[in-house]
Amino acid sequence: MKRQIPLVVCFIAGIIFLLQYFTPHPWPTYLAERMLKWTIVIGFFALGLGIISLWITHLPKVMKQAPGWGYNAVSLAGFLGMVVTGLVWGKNPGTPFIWMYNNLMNPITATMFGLLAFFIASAAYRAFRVRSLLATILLVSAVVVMLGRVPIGDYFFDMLVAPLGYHGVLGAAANWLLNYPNVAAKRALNVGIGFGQAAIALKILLGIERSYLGGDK
Amino acid sequence: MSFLGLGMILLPVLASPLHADASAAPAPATSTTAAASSAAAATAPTSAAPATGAPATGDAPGEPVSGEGPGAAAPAGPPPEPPSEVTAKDKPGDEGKHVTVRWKISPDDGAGTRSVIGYEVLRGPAAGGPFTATGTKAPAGKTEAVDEVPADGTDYWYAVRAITITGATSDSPAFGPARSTAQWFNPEKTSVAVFTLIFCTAAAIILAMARGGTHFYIRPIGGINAIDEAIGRATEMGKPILFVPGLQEADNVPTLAAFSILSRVAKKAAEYQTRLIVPCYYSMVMIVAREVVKGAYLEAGRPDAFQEKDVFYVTQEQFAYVAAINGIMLREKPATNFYLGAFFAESLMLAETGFMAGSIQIAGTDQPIQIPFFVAACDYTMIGEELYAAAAYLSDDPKQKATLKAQDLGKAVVLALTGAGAMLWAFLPTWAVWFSKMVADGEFLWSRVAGLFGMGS
Amino acid sequence: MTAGMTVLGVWIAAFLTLAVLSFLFKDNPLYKFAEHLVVGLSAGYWFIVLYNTTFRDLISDPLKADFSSFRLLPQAAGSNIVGNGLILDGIPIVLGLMIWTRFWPKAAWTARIPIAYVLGAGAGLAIPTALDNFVVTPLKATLALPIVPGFWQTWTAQILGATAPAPQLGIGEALSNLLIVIGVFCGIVYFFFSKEHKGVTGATANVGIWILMIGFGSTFGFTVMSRVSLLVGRFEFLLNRWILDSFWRLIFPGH
Amino acid sequence: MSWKALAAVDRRVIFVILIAGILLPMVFPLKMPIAVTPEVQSVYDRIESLQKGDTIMMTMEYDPSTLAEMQPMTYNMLRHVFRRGAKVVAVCLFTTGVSQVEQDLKKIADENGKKYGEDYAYLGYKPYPAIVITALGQDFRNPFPKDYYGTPTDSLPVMKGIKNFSSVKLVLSVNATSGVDFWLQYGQSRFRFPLAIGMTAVMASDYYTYVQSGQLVGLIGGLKGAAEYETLMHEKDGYATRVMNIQSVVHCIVVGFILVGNIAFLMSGGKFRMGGRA
Repeated sequence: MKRQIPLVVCFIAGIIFLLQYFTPHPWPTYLAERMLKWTIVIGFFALGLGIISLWITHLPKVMKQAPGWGYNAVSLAGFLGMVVTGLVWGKNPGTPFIWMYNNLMNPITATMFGLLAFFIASAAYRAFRVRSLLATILLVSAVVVMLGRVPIGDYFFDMLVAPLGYHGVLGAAANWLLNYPNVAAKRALNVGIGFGQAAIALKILLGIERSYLGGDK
Repeated sequence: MSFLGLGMILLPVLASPLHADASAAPAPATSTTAAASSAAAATAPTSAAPATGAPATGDAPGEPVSGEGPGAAAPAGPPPEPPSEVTAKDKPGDEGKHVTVRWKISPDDGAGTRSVIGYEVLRGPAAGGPFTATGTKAPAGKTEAVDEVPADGTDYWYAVRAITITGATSDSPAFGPARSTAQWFNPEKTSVAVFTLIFCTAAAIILAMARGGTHFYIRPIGGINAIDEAIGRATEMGKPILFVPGLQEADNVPTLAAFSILSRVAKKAAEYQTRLIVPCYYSMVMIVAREVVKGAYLEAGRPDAFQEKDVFYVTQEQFAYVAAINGIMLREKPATNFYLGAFFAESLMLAETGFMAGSIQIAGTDQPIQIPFFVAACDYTMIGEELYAAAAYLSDDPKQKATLKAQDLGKAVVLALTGAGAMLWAFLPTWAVWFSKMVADGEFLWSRVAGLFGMGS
Repeated sequence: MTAGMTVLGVWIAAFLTLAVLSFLFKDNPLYKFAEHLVVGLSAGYWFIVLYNTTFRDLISDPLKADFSSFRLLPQAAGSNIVGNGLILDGIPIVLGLMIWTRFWPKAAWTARIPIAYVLGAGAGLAIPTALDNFVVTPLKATLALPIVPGFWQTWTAQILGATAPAPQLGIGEALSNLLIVIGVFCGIVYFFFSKEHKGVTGATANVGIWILMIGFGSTFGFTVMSRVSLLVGRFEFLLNRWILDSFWRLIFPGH
Repeated sequence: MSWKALAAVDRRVIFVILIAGILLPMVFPLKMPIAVTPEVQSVYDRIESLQKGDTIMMTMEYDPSTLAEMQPMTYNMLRHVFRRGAKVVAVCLFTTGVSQVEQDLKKIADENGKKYGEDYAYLGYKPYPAIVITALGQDFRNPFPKDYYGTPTDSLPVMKGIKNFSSVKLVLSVNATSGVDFWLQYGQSRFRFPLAIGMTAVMASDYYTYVQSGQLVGLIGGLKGAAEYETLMHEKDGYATRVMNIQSVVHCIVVGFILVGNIAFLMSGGKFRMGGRA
């Protein structure tokens, strides 16, 4: 029973959503909307466990003053700071909550994202090598698009082909790569993904894939 | 509100080009309240695209008034011939509360000083009226509009009013009764329904065959051996394995695939007694991942080795999560990193930091944008569908492998249709029109095909 | 918010920006500090956001409404549905509480029910959406691609005794479209699992993986730009808002 | 220095070159002409065709982490819409962006002398985009009975006569998240409204196919798209245009890295093989 009930719940929930997709009727649509909100509500209860997990990761180290416990204390302080300001002053513009968001959280996340440019540069240097045919194809198409998407690429390439009477060749090539081979690649990839997703979903619905039930009976 | 004003409101409708895919579902300007209309009329600029040449005629003052309708005070020209043969019936395949009204255009539609510029649908509770304007409008030349009604299952009578540029109007005879109902099937989804049915049936048959002992051939794919080797390497080095299950919720399919693979990886890790670290983006993912890993340890016969705190929630903020994982990679120095599931911009940061830390990296995602980064920076990358197939490959269950066969069958159908479509295009254009019409129920495709061959409207 | 807080904010933001950038040199205490800080901050941020959106809007407010009107089930008003009722609003709360049974070993198994519900809902919704979005839509788009150049239409029309259809497709675009069709075909063949990549299948799959690689390469090339934009944004912040606005004014007040 | 050493050069050298490549053109700007792509042109044309009093829906889903790329195009398009005299009903279905979007919307509205409630409205955020978009398709008031500031949506003059997607002339999605798929999947493909998208350049490469299939009116990809838009709006010294010039330099540097990396790889004994993985 400890395994059957979850499997039945899984199957019924899945079938309702599967069939609802094809019907415009307001009743099943209403039910499905309600049921989707249930997953949000369950997610909120789950968040509680997530936060317990966060404290279990950091708090013991602070209590024991383990090496580097200061960092763990920073995490907990950040969490508490955000929660307290959010609960006390609310989350409207001009509140301490938003101030912390703008001046503490945002600079870090935005700079983390900005670091990507550096990682692209280092990956370009170390990983983009002409070691195989496939790698070379990848590299050449990347370089063409990279140069074709900025004004300078066309500017210099046009100087090369100007005697032949062509203009904007590199930009056009980049756009062609993006509009044709790229579209073909994405579509082929998508068809595979579509069937792959449907297969995984079906395995879950039918209870063939039930690793999420944990082990014991 | 003046009828001149009404004419001005309709102008933008007429002037704006009809969008190709808007024809599939005509979108009537419903429930435009009188106040909004007059506001719009008051502000309708003379710079309105003069393609129809209408403002010029509309400016002509001093025409006689045909003051019918509430508040009509503006001058109007001679009334046009009314539309005829009005019919109304429930709009099929919808959520109810819509009635499709059709009519035959007024003889004055398109020419002369009484030129009709548009139609408005009138609705009444009985054959004798009273009829009121619904706000549902259509530009000249159109013979159909969809009216949104207050309730399903109520009888309504309809008439259609023709409106000229000067604001003169005339109403057609009434038609009724019509009532709207909600339907249980959306015909626009037919092709999806057919595919779903084919796929699920094929999968069911193949699963039954697998249960009956039929063996299906599956070709080897590279990434699978790489997974085993990577776990083995971590064991040899006595370092942990890092498993990142992607940045989507537990009910998203890439995450479901990650869970399946996680269960196989965790079982191996348990057998080899190698530590497995699973940082999670959502709490729900953490909860499911804990069950998955616990189950795998139990299956491997080492339930006591399961460390709940190694499967933990980090934060559901993309770059904070990445910062934390980068930290784990640099300080715990895992021998092997798995990135399986849905990844976004962070893919390359994870992969490059993992490279700096000297880990073996195996990635798999269905996000087309991120695949090139993983391909460039990881030791092995499962592309798209390979991510979904990996769980089946890693499993000993014949039913798991059988679903791969079902996926292939689905792809074979797509291939056959693509091939056949191309052939028909190339050799028998007229057949291609017919074929595409049959395959694709969408209006959009039909109009493109028909347009290409100079047929259709 | 006082001007002082704004200036302080700029200084703190600049410090944290530099702390993260220092990661490029090597892992160091500053980065470690920023990393741990942002983990805590963002977890707290999300708790507040979800508390406001989910707890208030989906749990406490509907429940209050249900209790005040003593409604168990949604009611039909004509063809409209009014309210949700205690039962529909209560089920998810019961399911949510089940997740917490892990602290009570006897009932711990019930935690599987909400998990099964969430996964089942996701899976059920995924089957038609995946087939619609990833299979039917690209298939329709591919079938709709005109791949017949004008001259070919004229020939076939002559053979069939008809007049050639009006819009004539240029040979370049026809070939490009044909490339999409071929690319999609070969790409799909690459993903076949039950056929070995040998002979004709192998050759087709090879073309498929080439097309895939061209696609991936173009995506990579395209990506560089947006990543650089983001970095430029951070440098602009450091240069304009911090060094020019705050730093400069501190040294030369009144400028 | 040997080729081998060059092939394995310290990544910090690469980082320093990149920083120089960004900072130098920031201080000494370049001037390059920018060509307009048809995808951007069609978005511009669609907004240019708006009449005074028309309403568009705008969904802005980005957060500070993608601000640098999304803000210029948002500003450009909002300015254009407001200058046409059209009204804007905005939503944001992406949590971390809610307050950012509010600030951006207000900034451009104030700059153009537009009044809240009359010329534009911000309905704010609700979680789970698929449901919200479906509900928006019935009636905007359904998921948003109140706007972002808690005012009843119905009491806003701008919402008069605006019911659902069929009452707006265009849905403009400035989107840096995977949420854009929801607008396509649950919005456009279900309700068939004209949809134009502005997105990060990376995402854009995946969505050209939708322009081709007619599902999108047009598409603005990243800062280049924003710079093209500035060209169309005759703003010669726009932010996007300036940053595009920095882009030019950085792209050349990255291509240079690929070249040098490969030369070093081949000279230090690396071999090209026909087979093998990428």
